Amino acid sequence: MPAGLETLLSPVILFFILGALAAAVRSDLAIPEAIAKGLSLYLMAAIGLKGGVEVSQSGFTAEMALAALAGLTLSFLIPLPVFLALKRIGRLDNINAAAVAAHYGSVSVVTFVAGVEVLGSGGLPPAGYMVAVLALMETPAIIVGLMLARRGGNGQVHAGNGLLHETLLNGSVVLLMGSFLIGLIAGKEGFAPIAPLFEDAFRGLLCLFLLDMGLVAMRRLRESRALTWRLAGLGIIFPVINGTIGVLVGALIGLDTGSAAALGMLAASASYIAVPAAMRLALPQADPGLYLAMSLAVTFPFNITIGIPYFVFLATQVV
Amino acid sequence: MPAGLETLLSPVILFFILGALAAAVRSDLAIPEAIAKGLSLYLMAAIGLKGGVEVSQSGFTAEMALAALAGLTLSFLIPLPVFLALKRIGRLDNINAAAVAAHYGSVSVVTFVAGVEVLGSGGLPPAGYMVAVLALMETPAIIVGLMLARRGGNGQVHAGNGLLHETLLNGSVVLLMGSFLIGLIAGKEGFAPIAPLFEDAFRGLLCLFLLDMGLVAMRRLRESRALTWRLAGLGIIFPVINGTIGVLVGALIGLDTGSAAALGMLAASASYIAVPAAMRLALPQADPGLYLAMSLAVTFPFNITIGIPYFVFLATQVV
Amino acid sequence: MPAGLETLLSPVILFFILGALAAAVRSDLAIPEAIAKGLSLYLMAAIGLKGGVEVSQSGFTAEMALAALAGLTLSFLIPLPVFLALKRIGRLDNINAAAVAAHYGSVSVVTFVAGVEVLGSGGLPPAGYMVAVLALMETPAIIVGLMLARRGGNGQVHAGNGLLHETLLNGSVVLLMGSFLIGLIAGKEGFAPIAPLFEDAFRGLLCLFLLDMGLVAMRRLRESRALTWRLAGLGIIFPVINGTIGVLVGALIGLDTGSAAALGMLAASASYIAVPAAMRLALPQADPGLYLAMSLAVTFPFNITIGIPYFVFLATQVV
Amino acid sequence: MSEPDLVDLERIKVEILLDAPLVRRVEAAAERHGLTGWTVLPTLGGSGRSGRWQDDQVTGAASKVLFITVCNREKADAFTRELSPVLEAYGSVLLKSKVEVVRPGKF
Amino acid sequence: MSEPDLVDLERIKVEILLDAPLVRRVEAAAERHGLTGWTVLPTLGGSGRSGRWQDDQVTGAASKVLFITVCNREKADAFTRELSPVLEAYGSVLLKSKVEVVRPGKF
Amino acid sequence: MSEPDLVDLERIKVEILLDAPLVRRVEAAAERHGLTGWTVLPTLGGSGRSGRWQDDQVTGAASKVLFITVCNREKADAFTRELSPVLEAYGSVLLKSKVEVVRPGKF
Ligand SMILES: Nc1ncnc2c1ncn2[C@@H]1O[C@H](COP(=O)(O)O)[C@@H](O)[C@H]1O
Ligand SMILES: Nc1ncnc2c1ncn2[C@@H]1O[C@H](COP(=O)(O)O)[C@@H](O)[C@H]1O
Ligand SMILES: Nc1ncnc2c1ncn2[C@@H]1O[C@H](COP(=O)(O)O)[C@@H](O)[C@H]1O
Ligand code: NA
Ligand code: NA
Ligand code: NA
Repeated sequence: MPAGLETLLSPVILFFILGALAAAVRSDLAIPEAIAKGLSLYLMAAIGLKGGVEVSQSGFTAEMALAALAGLTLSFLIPLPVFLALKRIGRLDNINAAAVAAHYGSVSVVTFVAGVEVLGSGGLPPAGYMVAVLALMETPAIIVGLMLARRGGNGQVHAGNGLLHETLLNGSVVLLMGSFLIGLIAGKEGFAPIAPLFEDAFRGLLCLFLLDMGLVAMRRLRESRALTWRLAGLGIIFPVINGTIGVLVGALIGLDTGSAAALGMLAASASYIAVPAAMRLALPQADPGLYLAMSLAVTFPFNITIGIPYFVFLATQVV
Repeated sequence: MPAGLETLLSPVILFFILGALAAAVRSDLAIPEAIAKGLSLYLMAAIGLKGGVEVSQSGFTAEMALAALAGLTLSFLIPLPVFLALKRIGRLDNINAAAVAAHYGSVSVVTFVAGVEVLGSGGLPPAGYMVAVLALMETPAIIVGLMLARRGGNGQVHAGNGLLHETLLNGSVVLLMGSFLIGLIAGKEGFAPIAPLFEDAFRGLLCLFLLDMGLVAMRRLRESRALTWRLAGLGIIFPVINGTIGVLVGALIGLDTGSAAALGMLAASASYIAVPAAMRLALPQADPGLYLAMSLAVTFPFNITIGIPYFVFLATQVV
Repeated sequence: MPAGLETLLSPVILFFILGALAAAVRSDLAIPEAIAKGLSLYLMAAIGLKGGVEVSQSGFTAEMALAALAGLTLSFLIPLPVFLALKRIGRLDNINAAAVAAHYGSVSVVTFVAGVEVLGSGGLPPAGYMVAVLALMETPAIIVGLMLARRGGNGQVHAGNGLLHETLLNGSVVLLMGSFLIGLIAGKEGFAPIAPLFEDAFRGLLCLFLLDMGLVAMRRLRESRALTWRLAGLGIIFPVINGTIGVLVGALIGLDTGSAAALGMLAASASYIAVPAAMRLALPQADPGLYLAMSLAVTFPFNITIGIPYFVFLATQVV
Repeated sequence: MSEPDLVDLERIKVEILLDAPLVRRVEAAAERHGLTGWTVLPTLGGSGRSGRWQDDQVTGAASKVLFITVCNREKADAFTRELSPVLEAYGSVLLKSKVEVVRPGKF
Repeated sequence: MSEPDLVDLERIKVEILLDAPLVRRVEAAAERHGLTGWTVLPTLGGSGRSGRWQDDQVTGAASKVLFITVCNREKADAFTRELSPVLEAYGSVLLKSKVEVVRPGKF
Repeated sequence: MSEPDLVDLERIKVEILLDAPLVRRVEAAAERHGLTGWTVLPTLGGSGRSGRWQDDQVTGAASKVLFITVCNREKADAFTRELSPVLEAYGSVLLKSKVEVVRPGKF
């Protein structure tokens, strides 16, 4: 699988590995939080714009609606088996299992971005509307997670008035959807003057952000007390199963190879922005050290290094 | 007026609207302050450089001196009628009227930058020296504002020793003028190696800064207690009148269409950097919630969306 | 020496001078610390990558090993005469002399970067492996400095268990070396997609960083109480002598003109990242105001403005 | 300027370390209790029974802030009594201490 | 290490929340009063009688900082007495509290 | 909610201003002394006998942070007694003050 190896040796992934190694040897290398947050916002604006511009070219299609429906369905359903596995195999209590399950139902923007890079450089770019699918998949799992936590008989779910509002209007959802619409309105011509920043500089800035993600992921792995071997194993099995299902669903509903692979990546990935913040508010008893360790320190590195090449390979086989 | 609509649909303005909408629905979208400040410094360096490079090509002309004189004069005179209107119509006390008046005599860098974008894409770029006019117009109104406050019989003007120094050597003035001189010295050739950052990436970074300005403007509007309907109305009437005068003066002294429109934008715009900081120091009793709401939350959005296209239109009619 | 003057008039140096002037007149111009740190990390990643890509083209050579050996040797030996001069001429005590000496044995990343810019624009680019030499020269002088401090009979050297680790795995060393390796692995092809950020935008971002360095250097000069005229003189004599030796050694071991000049710049420059942090930990009694003033406020500006052109000139004469 | 009675000048400073997303709710509680003002400070990191954390603005799940308000004893007690159960669930820290203010009418 | 008399170790911590551009002036006053040191902390936002604010580095008009100095009672009183009218005009907050220091000679 | 004995709720807040690279060592000392938690705050600048400084993340040599821990009197004294010589070498500032906590078992 030389394509996979090539992916692993691209600067984007190498910077992630550099960050992880630096944190592993306890170097004091650190990227200021304001810069990391700024890069994260930039990446969301950039992929939103690109998706919107592409859809402005291709127009709206039935396929698009199908992909959106598939994404939403996956996002609602994935937390259920994940929840059961976390309780039975992972030995978590209701609250923690529900919180972690919500993460796996949602998606990781950077995993998607890295996957799109790989697909693009392999000549299999996913359709532009997959960005909208990404945005749609961010929040539904939060609701499912909270329902699972409640069903467990726990009254202490702080899902008060504010939560739904805060979840639906989460900054990342607003920025992604907003940039998508801006791209849609501006079209290719309107995008041209801002392309130097949002297109040409994209891969370089992604390198710097992944350097930070490597640092963060490894630090979490090192400092996590709650992560057992069983849970770490689940953090690898979940993306493999969810991603495979995602790719197959994509193939089934007739998506092109790149888009089916991208749907797999979305299904496989676990949120690290919208869901942790929502869980911290709604399920304060759940341990953030646990869900961030599984999402950021196990599943994210797995997807970046092994998951993505595997989903691409699978998609080329089944589509 | 299709040119106006086109302007409204350019990504730069759309990002401003996205920010305003996000703040209006109370999304938690927020750009780190360090990033916003960094973008603001970048924009000043970039437009300073570009202006300087252009003047290094065109050389110094009599027109330039006239434009500078016109800018300075407007900056000294505009606060006077504005002060009266604020007291009579807006029902403000002396101190607050003087503080707000100083803002309208000074200028807004981002309004100018957005206007230059519109003019450039419409084939009517203003002359490079307008950047120097911008820098010249930043501070005089501060002095007029303080004189108005004093005349009102208020002894508590803290205009001590430090203030003049702090005003004249305000970071934005120093950076604008300094970059202008660097552009002048470096010329087109010296600028070429740094053009990828300061020219190509400019519009994209402007989008991100305007996203932040949209968030800030709307948040100010929502949280402001001091803004009455009368004052909001004045915040729209001021730029219309001042801008019209600016364009006409530009036409009168023989500026080209783009430069006359730009002079109008400068006259119409209200400061959001140099003046608020100076007023906070010199007139502490004035309410920052009031002057920032008028400048940032009323006049700035008006200029960005309606004022700029109007001044361009007017300039094409009268020049 | 028109080449020297041209260097002085390049935007990169002019922004440094602008920053210094702004700080001299006590303007409130300031770049947020998070941005300055982000720029510093970016510069290290960029020059690491470029060096690695170049070595991936040229392959490893005996010359490279010689240059590394020369760099290491200079880094170990330079602190010794510097230490003696600081004690005898500069009248410093053992601890402070040792701390300052360590700075001069180590290197300044930005001096190197600015020098490479000058060499490149003059058609004399140094070899790519000089980046690795730079990374190798960062830390050895720290060890020599601590030995000198101990020899002086002072028991209070806090060189405990952690220090060697913290020094060798200093963030700047890890990032420089890591990026070098990534460039080496990625090669020219892998670098192409990230070149817009790491190559095209490089000079512009360097301008902004040097603007900050100018502000910082001048502020240090103004606020330093410990800097005597004798010490300031040494801060200029050290780079002249060390740099001359560096260029001559480079010529002697057969480096090309650009690389010999670069070795001179490395020898002449004084650390402002790895060493100050290490000295603060290991020699807390040493005055940071003193070593930062010498390194940042005297030697750095001297090298940027006069030292670099001189080393280039010298290299063209002796190679 | 004759010194007024010291007791008159004494107020309580309440310091609450809490998750950044919670600030909105604590502010709402402060308004309900008629507190006239508060200030929020940033943090860099820390450690407690539930482990270590470092400021983390990207995920937002490990960003904490220090909420500070100065008021009289009764308000401080009522305010903290209402917040206590919520803060307990979130593992926050709440401290009270005596401070002397210059313009007691303000607090 | 025998414990010295507690009273000897007691000093006053003065905390002033003020507009960032004012810091230079407060520092000048501190120097005039012979204060040997101070420290400045950043803030994120707050609320008071004059409304809400959020740190805002772009306009600079809504950036506040916390200025902290530790000194003996007399200096603290003299320092705050001089500053009070200025701070009142700026709507700042000034607190004093008792702290115990380790090296009393330093303060 | 009946008020428990006030003395039971009283703890000591230890505040240490120190160079950022030193934090790791102070944390290690805190762990050795069985402290259950601490929090670190950022700073912007300051002034002392050894001159002025401004936060400076590039060189890292003039970045200071405020390390805060709340514990009982004995732990506070033991902890600060161990740290004192180290902090003296680094020119740091160490303050102790009384605070009232809500859940005393936590500290
Ligand atoms: N004794 C303490 N002193 C200062 N801060 C503390 C203390 N205990 C806890 N904290 C802070 O509160 C956070 C949550 O505490 P915990 O719920 O014990 O994990 C910690 O991560 C610290 O930042
Ligand atoms: N009681 C208080 N406790 C803590 N901070 C306060 C208090 N009152 C005012 N402040 C702070 O001081 C600022 C100015 O207060 P004011 O002059 O009342 O608007 C507010 O925005 C708060 O940040
Ligand atoms: N009396 C004080 N009050 C508040 N902070 C202080 C005081 N003295 C010193 N500091 C802080 O501690 C740092 C080091 O102090 P010094 O060792 O005296 O230079 C100073 O730069 C200040 O930030
Ligand atoms: Na998923
Ligand atoms: Na104006
Ligand atoms: Na050197």
